[in-house]
Amino acid sequence: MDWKPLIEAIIYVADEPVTPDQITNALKEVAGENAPGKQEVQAAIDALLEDYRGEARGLEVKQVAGGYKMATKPQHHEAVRLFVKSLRPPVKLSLAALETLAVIAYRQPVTIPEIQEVRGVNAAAVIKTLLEKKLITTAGRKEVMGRPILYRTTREFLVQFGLNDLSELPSLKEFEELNKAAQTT
Amino acid sequence: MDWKPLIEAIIYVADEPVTPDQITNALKEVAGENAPGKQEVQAAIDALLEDYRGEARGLEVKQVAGGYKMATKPQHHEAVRLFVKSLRPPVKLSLAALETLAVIAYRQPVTIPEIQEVRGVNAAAVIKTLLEKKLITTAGRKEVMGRPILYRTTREFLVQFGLNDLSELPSLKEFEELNKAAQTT
Amino acid sequence: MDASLNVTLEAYQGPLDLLLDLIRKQEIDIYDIPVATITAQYLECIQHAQEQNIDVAGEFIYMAATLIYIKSKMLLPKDPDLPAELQEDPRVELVNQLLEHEKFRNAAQMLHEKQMLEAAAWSNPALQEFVDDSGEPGLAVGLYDLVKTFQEVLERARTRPRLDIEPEEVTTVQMIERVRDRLAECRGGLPLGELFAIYADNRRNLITLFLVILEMVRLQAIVLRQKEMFGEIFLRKHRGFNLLYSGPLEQLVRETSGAGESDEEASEPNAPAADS
Repeated sequence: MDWKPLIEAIIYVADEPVTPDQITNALKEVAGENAPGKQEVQAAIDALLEDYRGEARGLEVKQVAGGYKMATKPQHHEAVRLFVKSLRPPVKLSLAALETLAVIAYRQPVTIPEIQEVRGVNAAAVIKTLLEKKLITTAGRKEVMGRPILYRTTREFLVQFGLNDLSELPSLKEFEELNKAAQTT
Repeated sequence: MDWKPLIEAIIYVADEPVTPDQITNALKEVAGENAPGKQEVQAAIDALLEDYRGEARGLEVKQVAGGYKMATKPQHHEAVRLFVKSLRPPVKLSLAALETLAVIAYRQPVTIPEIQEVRGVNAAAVIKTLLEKKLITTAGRKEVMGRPILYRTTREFLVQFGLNDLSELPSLKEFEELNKAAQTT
Repeated sequence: MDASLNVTLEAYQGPLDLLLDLIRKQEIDIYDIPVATITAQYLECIQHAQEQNIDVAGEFIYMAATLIYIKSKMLLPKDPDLPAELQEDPRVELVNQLLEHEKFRNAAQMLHEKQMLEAAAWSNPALQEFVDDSGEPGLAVGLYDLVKTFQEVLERARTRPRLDIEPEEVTTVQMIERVRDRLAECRGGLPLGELFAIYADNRRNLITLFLVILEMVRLQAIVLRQKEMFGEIFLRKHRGFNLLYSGPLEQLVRETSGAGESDEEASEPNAPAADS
């Protein structure tokens, strides 16, 4: 039997360099009596290394700290880095930001003191983040003492959350029904 | 120039399926004027897929959710599992959840009342589970009385179920024929 | 009931599931269901469950009623005036529902298999080696997270112990410290409105904040800028800003002004009056 494919899968999956001993033991567990001996394993590893050598492959299997590890070839690092950078990251929000955004979405237009009233914590710092991410914007001032700024969600908010307009926001009642149903079953 | 090695490195690195467009754009940044066009990229991807096919390889490059992704071949699952300590627990879904998911997948976008009609039981609890596992998401409201929320499957659904796109789902007609075949035998 | 059927209610997702199983196990032609027999078997299943003190869901009872209704309709004599092809079969609707349900049951089975296959493959992206940690930690969120979060916030607000305390009265010095520290963290200008929104939570604090801003302008610690008429007024650090850190603020305020009228710590008997 050809053990190379299995060894390739194991090296690919492992986060740390895998030693030939570890591979031999793993194969013993899988194949029992039919498992290959240490020498056979080493031969398969050597063949695998050979497969990955050469310009035709973008990956390599290298020997590190007495074990084997898969990695991209160094000459592609720059290109790979550029690719990773180009990935559009998903909307990343801290829990505090998400909470504040939720309050604004459902209570808009709303002032910072009103948000703090609901959340019970200072919201000013998070407001700045949400403004920067263009998820919220100002909406005039509230005619009460101090004339605090009102905030509302933006078009970008709708886009990010896949909504056509605000009326598409699920009502809390609708979600309560889901919760209730989940609890009774 | 052979772009296959670089594409291999990019697909290896990405944690989400990489689309041909993403690859083409990344190569533009690296190679500028000399960058390959879309067709050339696709040809290189196809060649890469071909390289990974066959029993001699423990890994495969497969088409999922409109992109390409590297993974171990399923037949090495047991051996690999012995190696990976932190098992990513596969999403376990109850039969009720799978049925509801099937209804959503085939009838999307679809409302809860419509789902219940097909399944003959209350679906709210299961909907909540599916939302939490990010297998489905909301898709606006249906313009009928009560404006019920519409649901659809997500990209995560495609990834989890190894589908390239929704058209890869077998047609419901095929299931009907399955029923008929089961009856006549 | 035929003992070989051996049906227990708990095994079923719903009435359609149970019905379908009764039909398929006995290899009955689904397009020609013997309603009387099936209804009897169905009722027996439910009765059996009830005898064992199992809660029978409303859906099962509703289906029982539907079956009895269909059975009674089938007993009615056919309309002799209608040709055979126009005679409506009372079973049609149920049969269609059953067939539809069965399709999706098979689809669910298919999804299950696909998922098993997918779960058997492992991915180990090496992305981490190429990501720089400049991005703030956070969660990728969707609409569902948003609603759920709002619900949690409201729940927390509802259960949060409410302490009804007198509104805090801030002294001049404390107010200067707050404005100073807030401005220090801030790279550009600080909107005046934001300061009032945060710190002017009662009338007294509103006045204190107002006086403090005037005081800071006088000390040349800050400047106020307004780009256009009625536009937002911004606070910016000025050349005297570092002075605010140079020593005890009491000294600074006392030496220069008498805005300390609301400042209990500073208003010792021999403090200068606010008549400067």
